[in-house]
Amino acid sequence: MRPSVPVPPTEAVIRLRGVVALLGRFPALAGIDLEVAPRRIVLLRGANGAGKTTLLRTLAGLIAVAEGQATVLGVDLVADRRAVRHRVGLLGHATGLYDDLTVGDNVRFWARAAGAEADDAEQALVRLGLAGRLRSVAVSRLSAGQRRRTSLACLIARRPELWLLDEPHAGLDQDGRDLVDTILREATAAGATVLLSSHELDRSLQLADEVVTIAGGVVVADTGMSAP
Amino acid sequence: MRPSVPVPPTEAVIRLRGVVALLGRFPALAGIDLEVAPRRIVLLRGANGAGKTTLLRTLAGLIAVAEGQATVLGVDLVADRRAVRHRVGLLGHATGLYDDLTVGDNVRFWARAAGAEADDAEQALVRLGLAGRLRSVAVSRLSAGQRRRTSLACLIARRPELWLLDEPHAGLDQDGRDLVDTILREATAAGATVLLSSHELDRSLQLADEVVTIAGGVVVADTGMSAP
Amino acid sequence: MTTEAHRQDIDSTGSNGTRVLGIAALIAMAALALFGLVLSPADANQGEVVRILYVHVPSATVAYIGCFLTTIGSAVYLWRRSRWWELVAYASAEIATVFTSIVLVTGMIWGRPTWGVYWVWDARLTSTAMLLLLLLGYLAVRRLPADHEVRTRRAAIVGLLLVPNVIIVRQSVQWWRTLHQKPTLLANGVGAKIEGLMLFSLFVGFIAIGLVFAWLLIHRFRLAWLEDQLDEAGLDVAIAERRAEGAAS
Amino acid sequence: MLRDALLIAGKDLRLELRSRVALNQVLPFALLVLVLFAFALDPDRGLLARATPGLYWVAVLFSALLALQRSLSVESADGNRDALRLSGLDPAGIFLGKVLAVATQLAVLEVLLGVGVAVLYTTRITGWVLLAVTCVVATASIAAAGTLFGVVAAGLRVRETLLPLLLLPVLAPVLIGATRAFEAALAGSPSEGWPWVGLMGVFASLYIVAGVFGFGPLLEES
Amino acid sequence: MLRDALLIAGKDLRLELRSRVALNQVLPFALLVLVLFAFALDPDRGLLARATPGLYWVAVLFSALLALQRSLSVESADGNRDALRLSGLDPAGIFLGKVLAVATQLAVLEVLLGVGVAVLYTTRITGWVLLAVTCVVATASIAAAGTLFGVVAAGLRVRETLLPLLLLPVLAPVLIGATRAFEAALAGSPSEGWPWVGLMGVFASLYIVAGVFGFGPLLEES
Ligand code: HEM
Ligand SMILES: Nc1ncnc2c1ncn2[C@@H]1O[C@H](COP(=O)(O)OP(=O)(O)OP(=O)(O)O)[C@@H](O)[C@H]1O
Ligand SMILES: Nc1ncnc2c1ncn2[C@@H]1O[C@H](COP(=O)(O)OP(=O)(O)OP(=O)(O)O)[C@@H](O)[C@H]1O
Ligand SMILES: [Mg+2]
Ligand SMILES: [Mg+2]
Repeated sequence: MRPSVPVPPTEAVIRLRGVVALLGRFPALAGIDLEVAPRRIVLLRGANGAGKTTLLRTLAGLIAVAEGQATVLGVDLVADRRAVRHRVGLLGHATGLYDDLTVGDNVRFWARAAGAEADDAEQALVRLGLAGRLRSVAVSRLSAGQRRRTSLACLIARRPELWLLDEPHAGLDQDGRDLVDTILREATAAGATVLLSSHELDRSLQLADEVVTIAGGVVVADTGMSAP
Repeated sequence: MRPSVPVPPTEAVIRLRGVVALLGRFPALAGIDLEVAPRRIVLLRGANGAGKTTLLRTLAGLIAVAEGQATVLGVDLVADRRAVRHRVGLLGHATGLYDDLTVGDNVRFWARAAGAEADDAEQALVRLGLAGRLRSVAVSRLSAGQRRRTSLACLIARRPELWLLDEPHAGLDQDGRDLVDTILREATAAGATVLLSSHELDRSLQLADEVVTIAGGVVVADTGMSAP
Repeated sequence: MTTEAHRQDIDSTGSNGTRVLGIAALIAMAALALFGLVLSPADANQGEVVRILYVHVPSATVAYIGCFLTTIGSAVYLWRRSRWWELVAYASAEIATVFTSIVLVTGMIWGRPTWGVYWVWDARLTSTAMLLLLLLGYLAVRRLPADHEVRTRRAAIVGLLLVPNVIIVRQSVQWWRTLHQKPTLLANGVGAKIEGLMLFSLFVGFIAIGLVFAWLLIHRFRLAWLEDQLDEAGLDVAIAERRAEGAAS
Repeated sequence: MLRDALLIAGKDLRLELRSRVALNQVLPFALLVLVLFAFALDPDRGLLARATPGLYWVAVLFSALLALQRSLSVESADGNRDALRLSGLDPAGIFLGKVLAVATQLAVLEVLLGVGVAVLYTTRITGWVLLAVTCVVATASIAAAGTLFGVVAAGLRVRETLLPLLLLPVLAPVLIGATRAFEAALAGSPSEGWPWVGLMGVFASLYIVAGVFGFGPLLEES
Repeated sequence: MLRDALLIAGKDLRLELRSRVALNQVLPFALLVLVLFAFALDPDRGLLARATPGLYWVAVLFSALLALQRSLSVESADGNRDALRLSGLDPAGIFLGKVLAVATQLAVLEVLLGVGVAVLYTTRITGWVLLAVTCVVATASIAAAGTLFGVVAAGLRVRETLLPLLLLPVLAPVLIGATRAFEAALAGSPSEGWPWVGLMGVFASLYIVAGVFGFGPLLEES
């Protein structure tokens, strides 16, 4: 873990109490308690099927909270989970890109949809190394990692307040992984908060300020807000 | 890298000379030279878009060799690339599962399609921890990692002579990763050969006997058949 | 013919042979205009519109030839993987589409004064429409936004079934009552006699349209071939660029 | 909302420009449907002539189904639905944008199909104003109802089969209305057609309003 | 080959059992098409009665399109096509298996649709043998041609639109043949129907043979 920064005594960005979320009838989250302070990078770890993806999607306001209380960025998810969506940025397992549009078209479209400037899109493309030949290649032609990069570019362009990343390193090469880490550190420095799930512990433990372990839909270990 | 085992002086399992492969009109492989001896675990590394996936798919006989010579398991890919297919096992970025069938149905179907016994399918399910609740869950309900596991189970059940794995660790949890390594070591011990691509160098370098680096569709570094 | 031989001797879509062919086609078309429009008499029943015949019927014939070439080309391509035949199939399908359209259009223009309508659901007309649709289907597959091999292989399967399908469509509608002209060239029906200058004009039509067909086909084929070669020439450049990509990183 | 609608419509039309699906495939399909019907009804020409307006609209409807499926399959690939929900775009704007893009494509299709029918079925065309207004109103209805129900079906694995199922009964009134209006126009008695246009207008408004308000909740359910 | 065919057919039918797409969606759709036609052609009942066989087969054809799309979309999801190519299954076996599964589903559909027609259009049914044989032969043709062209279209993003385009002109002869045979059967003069059945038999054989040999190369190219 990074040497800890003193946590400013602000309101928590995420505050969950006994949150239950259902996929179909299956309680993928079975009572999650979680608190995350601003500007922290929190790693979510756990076995396959533990509920990491479900938790991230719930925090993004995509899955209803069936029981418990949940506040994200000051928004009460139980009352209105839509209000939080345009303020968070979610990188899921799926990429959300239009196959028949080019990389450039996609990043520009999603940036504009989120209310960002064309400039932000351009910078994101350059940052992720997509500004050259790849800019005008249709997304369907990309390699797995290039697709992930495009998806990341869309995310960066929208500058979210809360980053929810589902295995952000997956599929990226060494440079890409380092780049993700740098981008996340920059984001927290600029005031954002980051929650990421990962199975790549070596790298993620270095990156994170805090580690939350989940299993069977509940938090089983949490290094806590005040932990070093 | 593992302490090296003396390489038996057998015929190479894979022998490529100046192989060019096209995706559309794009030469994703731009002249690959590669030789792999039997019972080796070879790691394929390279940046995003370097051509790893394309190389693995070409070796599996799914993509035509446009130029050059290619022999896999003694089969000339230029002459007849279909002949090699049922002898290799490919784990790609995509999983090749039927969304509406259960995990059990899927593994059994693909095992039988490859001519394996129902028993092999059963063992594979148990091995990958899918024999419990998950056996009768539809594949569309699975988490990303569980899906990967199911796909791996299908692969194990067919006992290929040559394993071609595209980022086999991706999406798996710690146990899953260890399990993959164990399975691959067992497979080589039993006489199979393994070629895997990966961006997770720490783990893969431990696993592999040999490392091949590709960039821009050509091999730029190869620790070679005789390297330690 | 081998692929190699053709790779060398084609470097433009024209050649002395095709220039002669082109001139011959032009002369034949002029002769057709002369005989068809000026020298041949108007028909007793149909009047001046009968002149459409001189384009209509030969066009139908060459369209059939184009379809046969497509099917044969597709079959040889699937069997022998011959790029040459694949391009023959593709080029013929395109030209056949053009001529099928000409048959339909001239037929419809002709239909209006003679039958009072542009179109009837008659056996021959319907089967011609089906033929056009099948050709369009072939071309749609051939031009899919997908990899070259994918497109050619799949189009070849469609092309293979082109002629059998046309025959079946023909068969299936042959019992329908028919408004369209019955075969007249070989038959001796009442009022269907065709003779003298009219017959000769039709003959000129066959030659002229046939020459145009051959000329178009050869050029279209060579164009496709050159495109193909360009692809291959581009390949070396693309490979060099691709390698440079790796060296840069 | 308007900005969002234009953004979405622009994106959909650009997708069409890049992939040419409607041009290369939906249009020929529409012509095909016409030919097929003629086959099925052939022996009796009077029958065909009388049924022309109905067949025209059935052909438009089937082609619209394809166009809608394309418009929706584009959104349901690989998490695009989630991305849309997260984008902060106004759902009403998304709805209007998609309706706009589909309606534009359908309008082009209808004109071409109209030419096809006029030629193939040798129909004499009269009552231009009524025909044009009917087309506009019917197109709006089809695009609006189609997009709305399309979202109900989208994201499910059986989307391709579910959409027609949901849509056809809903569009039956439009089918009847448009057919009667066309019949009136072609029979030279447009005054009989206008009430039907009014009815379709009500229908179109209903679906546009339903879409503007209902699209959000629908998009909600993944 | 036979073993592979049965394996594939078994898998497809199990998929249907688990997801119930054909049962829950294709069948209602087919009934719907019938009702729609009744609407479009309504004012004139005599017309409807005469057109019954044609409409029945048009309805079957459109439903078959849906069933085929389902049968093929199942194979084109997430790398399944590659998996099939790598499986070592005989392509001819795969083809026959898929044809078998589709034909089974279509056969059930036709029976139910037949009941629907008899009830909705109040048709008197005669000439059972001819009707049954026509159904069998026509179903085989549709399933074979559909699966073959389905694979031509499969795996491409434009699959949903391309399949109908390719298939409809090809199936037109089947449509005509089956319609004429039904007309003959219902008119009580089966002898006029049998030549059409023969024609469709030729057609079915052509497509089965083409499929057995052509499926390999088609599956080849991803
Ligand atoms: C859209 C309308 C029409 C279409 C699609 C059409 C199509 C064809 C085709 C495909 C052929 C070649 C038949 C074969 O060689 O097997 C043909 C031949 C012919 N057509 Fe038409 N036709 C149309 C209208 C007409 C009209 C209006 C007339 C004159 C009344 C006409 C007169 C002829 C004649 C005389 C032949 C030569 C018949 C023979 O000797 O075999 N066609 N037409
Ligand atoms: N309808 C259902 N029936 C049964 N189980 C279900 C259903 N839907 C989801 N599940 C289960 O819910 C869990 C979802 O977990 P989730 O996707 O959040 O896991 P994860 O922690 O992200 O795992 P991974 O590391 O594999 O991505 C899985 O165990 C899955 O099997
Ligand atoms: N039609 C095309 N036009 C241009 N480039 C293409 C086309 N098709 C494929 N490519 C390129 O070919 C390369 C394919 O690489 P491949 O998928 O083998 O990469 P990889 O090494 O597996 O990468 P990753 O680590 O991201 O999975 C990519 O760079 C991709 O952009
Ligand atoms: Mg997950
Ligand atoms: Mg890859």
